[in-house]
Amino acid sequence: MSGGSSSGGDAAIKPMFVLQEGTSQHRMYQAFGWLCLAIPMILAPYMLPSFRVAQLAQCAGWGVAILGMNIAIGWSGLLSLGHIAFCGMGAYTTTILINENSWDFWMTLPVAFIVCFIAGALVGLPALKIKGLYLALVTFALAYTFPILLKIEGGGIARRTGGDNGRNLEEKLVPTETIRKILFINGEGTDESTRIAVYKYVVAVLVLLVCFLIVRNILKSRGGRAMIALRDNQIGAAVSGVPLNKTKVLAFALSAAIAGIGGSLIAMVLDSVGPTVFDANYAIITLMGLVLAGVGTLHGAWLGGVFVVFLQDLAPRAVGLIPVFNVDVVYARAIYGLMLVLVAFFMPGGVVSFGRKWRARIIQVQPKAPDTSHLARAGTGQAAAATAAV
Amino acid sequence: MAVGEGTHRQRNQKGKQIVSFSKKRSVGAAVVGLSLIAAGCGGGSDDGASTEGTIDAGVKAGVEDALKAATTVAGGTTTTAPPKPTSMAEWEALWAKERDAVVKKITDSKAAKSADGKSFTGTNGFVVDLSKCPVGWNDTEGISDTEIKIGHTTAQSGTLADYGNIAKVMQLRADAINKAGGIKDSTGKTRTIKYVVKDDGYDATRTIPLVDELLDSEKAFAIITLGSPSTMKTYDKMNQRCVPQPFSQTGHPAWGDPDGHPWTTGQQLAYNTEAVMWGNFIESNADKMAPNGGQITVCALVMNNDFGKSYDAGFKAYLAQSPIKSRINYVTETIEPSAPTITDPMTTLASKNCTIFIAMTAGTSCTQSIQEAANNGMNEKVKYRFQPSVCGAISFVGKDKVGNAGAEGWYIVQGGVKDLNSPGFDNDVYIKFAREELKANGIDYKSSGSLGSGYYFAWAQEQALRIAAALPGGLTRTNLMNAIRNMNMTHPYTLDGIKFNMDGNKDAYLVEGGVIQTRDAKNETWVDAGVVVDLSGKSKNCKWDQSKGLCA
Amino acid sequence: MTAVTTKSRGSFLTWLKTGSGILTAMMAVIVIALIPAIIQGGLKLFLQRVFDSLNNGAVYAVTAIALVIIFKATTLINFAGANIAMFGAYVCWWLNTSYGFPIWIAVFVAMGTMAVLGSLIERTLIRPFDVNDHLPVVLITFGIAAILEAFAGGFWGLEFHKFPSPFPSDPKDRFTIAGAFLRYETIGTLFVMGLMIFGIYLLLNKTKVGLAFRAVSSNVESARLVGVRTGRTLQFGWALASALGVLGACLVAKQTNLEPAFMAKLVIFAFAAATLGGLDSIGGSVIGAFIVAVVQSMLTGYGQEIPGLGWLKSNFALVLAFVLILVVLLFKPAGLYGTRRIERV
Amino acid sequence: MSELMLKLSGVNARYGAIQVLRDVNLEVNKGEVVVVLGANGAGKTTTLRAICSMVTTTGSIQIAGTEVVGKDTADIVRMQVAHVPQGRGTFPELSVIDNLMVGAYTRKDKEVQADIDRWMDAFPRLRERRTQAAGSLSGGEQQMLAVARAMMCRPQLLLLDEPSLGLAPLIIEDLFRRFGEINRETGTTMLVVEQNANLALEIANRGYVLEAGEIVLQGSADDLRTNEAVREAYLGA
Repeated sequence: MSGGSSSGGDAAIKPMFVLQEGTSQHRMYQAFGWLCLAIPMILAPYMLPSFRVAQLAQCAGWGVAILGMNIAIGWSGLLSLGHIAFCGMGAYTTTILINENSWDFWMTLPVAFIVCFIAGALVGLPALKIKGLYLALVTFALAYTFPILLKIEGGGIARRTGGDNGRNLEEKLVPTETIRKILFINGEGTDESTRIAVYKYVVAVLVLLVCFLIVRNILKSRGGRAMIALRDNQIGAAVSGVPLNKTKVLAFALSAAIAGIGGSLIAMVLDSVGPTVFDANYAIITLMGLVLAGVGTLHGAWLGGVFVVFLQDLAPRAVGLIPVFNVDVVYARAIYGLMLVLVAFFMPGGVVSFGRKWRARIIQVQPKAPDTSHLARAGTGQAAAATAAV
Repeated sequence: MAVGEGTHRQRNQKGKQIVSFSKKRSVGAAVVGLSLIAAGCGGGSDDGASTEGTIDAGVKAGVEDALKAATTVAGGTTTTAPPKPTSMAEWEALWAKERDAVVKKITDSKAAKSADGKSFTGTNGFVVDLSKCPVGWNDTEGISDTEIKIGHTTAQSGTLADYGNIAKVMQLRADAINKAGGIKDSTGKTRTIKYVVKDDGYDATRTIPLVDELLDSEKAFAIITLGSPSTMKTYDKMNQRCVPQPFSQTGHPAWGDPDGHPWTTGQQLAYNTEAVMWGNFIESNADKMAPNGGQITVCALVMNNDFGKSYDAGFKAYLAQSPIKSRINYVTETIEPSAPTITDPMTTLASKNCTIFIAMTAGTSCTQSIQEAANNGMNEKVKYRFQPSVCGAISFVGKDKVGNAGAEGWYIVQGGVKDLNSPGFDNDVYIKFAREELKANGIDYKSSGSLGSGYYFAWAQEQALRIAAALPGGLTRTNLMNAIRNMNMTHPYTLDGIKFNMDGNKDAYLVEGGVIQTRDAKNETWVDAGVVVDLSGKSKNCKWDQSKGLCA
Repeated sequence: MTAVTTKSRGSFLTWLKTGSGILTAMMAVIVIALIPAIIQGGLKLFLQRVFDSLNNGAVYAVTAIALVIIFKATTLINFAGANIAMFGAYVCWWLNTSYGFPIWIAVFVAMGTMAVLGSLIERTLIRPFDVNDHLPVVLITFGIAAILEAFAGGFWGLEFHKFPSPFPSDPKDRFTIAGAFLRYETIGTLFVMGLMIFGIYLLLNKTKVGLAFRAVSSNVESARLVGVRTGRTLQFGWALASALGVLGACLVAKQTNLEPAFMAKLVIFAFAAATLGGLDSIGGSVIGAFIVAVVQSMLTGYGQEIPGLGWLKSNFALVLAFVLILVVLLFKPAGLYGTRRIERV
Repeated sequence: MSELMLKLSGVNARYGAIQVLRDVNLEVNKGEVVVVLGANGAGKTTTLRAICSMVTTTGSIQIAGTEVVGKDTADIVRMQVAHVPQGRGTFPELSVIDNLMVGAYTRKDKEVQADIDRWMDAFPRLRERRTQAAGSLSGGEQQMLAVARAMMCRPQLLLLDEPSLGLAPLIIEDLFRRFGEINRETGTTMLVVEQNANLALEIANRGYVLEAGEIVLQGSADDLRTNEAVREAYLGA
């Protein structure tokens, strides 16, 4: 939607329209794309029942987390399965500051960002040495370890984190009068829970939007290009002057920090935190969300969260719809698994690049300058690219 | 690969046949038992004191009070065994009588909403401030003229999906009730029960939106949740929204908080109450265990989750106020719920010269601890080995689990509940009825331990609805809560002598009794080793403090 | 087994930097730290912990080997491996309890069944994908894991079952050495593990399919160029790994009990073992398995006796394994006995 | 005209979206040594990979009269085609002996051991290092191993991809001398891709020049050596 993405050079198919980048038509097209995204997002909270709105807010929270994961996995080529731990750190930072220090939710976000940034840098340092699937396994072990660490009795940790039961947020995010007016949520017929759900949704989506823009600008910056160069060709990047270690650690720390913000949002939306929200199970689920939406795509963030929340929610319901016999809900997990397999088969590179492929048949944007199609390319195709170098 | 979810099996409470005991012995034991248990109970709900190693003044006072009370009351309470119904018809008749008694008690107390509808005054101090309920809140939301819609979040998928069988049985019971005419209201209406079941995979993150859905879209009359984390994360909201959350399927003490959370109740023996019974057993048998005032080493294998920690905290609190605490040496080893094997911690504990071993675990670890104790010599060296109540079911110690030999001689606090699968209950009227009903619906009663739990919960749900419907004003949310908080009935699925009652704000727990039993391998059953202890009304209410992890 | 080890020449320091050097140093540090506690605990307890480590180590090793085989063949981590093994154990239990198959026959039939399933999975779900693009395949293996878990629960229920031990497993079936118990089951598991390693050694080094397997795991491109049918070889790798995984699961199920998640709980320790030893080294992963087991038994067992470390209870087993992996990988990024080839990922 | 060993006609090859070979026509007679010259990225390697069906190809490729486009690599190798890929393509974790054994993977006869001995005689360094992992060998030794390994399948057609790459000049000379010997002794047909045109043309009968995926020039080795353009571009004269 932000343009600049000719998809994979599928030269055989002639698109119906060709747009030149930077022309007014292109800008209109871009605006149209954003509208297509924005209109449903704006309308959703007013059209849907409040529990769905709450789910969408949760989607936005997971979306931020996935955006963070994407920085490490998608753009820096650091395959981390442990980002759920950073999400957790963000969530717990927010919860503890609100519960014990009576902080405002908004004020906890920068703190969560900094805490997770530092934690990410600390984990990122060993990641300089540990590579590839080793990194994946080590970070997966981190995902397993994090819930155990939350339950340590010493140092008052278990008391602060609430141990196995987790904690509920004591100060909940409630809209002020002005905000109520701005959001049109004071009308007759809406109850308070709906209003709060809408407000949380708006907050979550706003934070997602801000994170999206931040990440987009970072990717366009020198540092971002260095990151991508690093992913595609480490040696090449080093030769052309990219500071390898610094870039890697920064990328990892940044991705952890954004994931932490995602965690804060999730805590805010759920009004609670707990070890089971940030465990290995969710490490897998968020990874699925990321891959389904599209690794290395910015727009994957909008969708990734949707997968995290709704795949789990809808799979058991789908089982109930199977007309034959009386299929046990136990098989919900099978449907879930089957969907993963199907998507991997029929939408390689995720939904975003699948959509792009279809869009390319209708509209193609011709890049003006040396393009940034590496931003748009889905999947970690670097290996394929390497073999293609004749 | 769903790992990391705690392996709570707390709802699998099942008991075994109690062998009737001599009246004389029971009286004497009950005096000692009740007093000490009551004393410990105060401690049990205030475990913070113990963790700091001091005895709270309040606990001490509670001990003394309880001692006094016990000497005067005990003789009367434990000896009157009601006549046991010998057919389902007799049961039904008994329940009808008991329901009438509850209805009469409530009607006599003139429980009612205030004229402006801003508060509800129930029986014995049970008061709900309705002015804090959301605007547009409705006392009869979720019920139509013909139907009562009850929401239920449960685990039907994931590693703990076996719990989903509870919902299955509840549905089956509801179908039977509906077929037999449904729930008759005092206003003349007849309604059927409709459960709306949602699968949360035992994942609280998913429970929250599901509860929202049941509240906002389904507009359920009441919502039942399963598991401590899920209930803990939704009970604030349920109470703010003034929607009943009855019979939560977990044994956490936090559900006994009629002041802070009037809309939430539990139904199981709270874990810390059970810990008190262990402590009481140790005290009463101290001289047998270690003659001449010798030291007693209590070794515990604690599961590192809400469940194990509740046991641990409850037991520590008991020890802190125990008169023989100087003789007791408490050694623990902690395991993760996701630990695949427990050989190492059991070796550590076996090396500690334990006098008593207590497994504060659930799930597979029940069987594993029995197995490891047999393998590492603990069986020969440690005479008193305890399994927690949740491990009592035949699904943990039955023939196809660890075999009889392994479990022989183990002790258990039966959480007051019978066991659907046990051959020991083959002649029990209600168990027979349940098995036959399952069979008629094509379900093998042995296929899951949660089926029995289903009967345990479904029965309470049915009775509470019937009582509430019979009250003046008919079935309403406030009437339902008041009905539950005044229930005093004979649950066909609890052991004989265990009361199933609440009393407004005075007594916030339905089941507060149990019995210490030992495993009889030959007859595949648990037999009495102590007395049936019923602490009804003795457990303090528990305003759970999350930041401290204990009752405030 | 196929680790490239250049002969260490020269000083002690050079040796210290090799996998074996780090291993020895690590073990020395652990032993020295624990000496007071070990002496206090006495010989019997120490021996018992050694036997526990042997038992756990063997269990982790058999599980880790299955992982390593798939990794060697495809440079992929098979996240479905644990559940394939779990499903096989269910098949074995089902044949044994419902149809009266003798336990070992049931084990072999289950191994065969899952080998077929494993090779089918490779052929239909894995082969269409580019080996170098990890994520889709990771996703698919997670998907398969979920499907198998659901079906195990659907077919055989979610309650756990007692698994018939393939070895004499009465509490009395044990040797008593200086008061410590060495169980026949432990010896049996170790023996099977030894047989398994020997069998794999023979298979890989003395047969043509083994040669092809090693060629593919060393250099896929060249393997194709010498006429190896890489697809079939990978299929063979999946079949082998699945069968071995089932064997491992059947050995351990007596101790863990049979439930749909039992292998998923265990596999993280196998991951730790394989990462520690080197994901592409069978020998290394076996050593890694015993290290993890020793650390688990000794550090959590004796560690809590050290003043100030009373909190170091057995729930820290996984945390300790995690710290250990981090430390080792900082010095040897490909694990103790792995080759650096993996870095090309 | 002697018998055709290899015939490429109208071959196009692509990596995904990138077309690398355009209408390549190339012939190699039995027993011949043919060299393909070209700059980096001209498509030399791809030509060899196309013959082995390691890249998406259209057009026609015949080996000893059999069409192979669309066939599986393993089947083409079974037609006794050996390919020494760029960068040696040995199996670094396998011992020297095992590398040679893998080379004979497609053979079912009983003379494998004899052949191993034969090639160890030919390359005595390999015998010295027989139990060492191939990855620990020097570059020259690895190239020898790669050639020996290729010869283990008793090829009718040997495809050599830049055998001189990364080797010291003396070793390269030695290596090309060996190629000449092998060709003379066994009659193995060879298609060599090489940047070191001088050496390649010395042992070659004929040659092709590839530019940007197209054959721009062909002729006998002598013709090419004397060709002005070739001299300028590849012979450094």
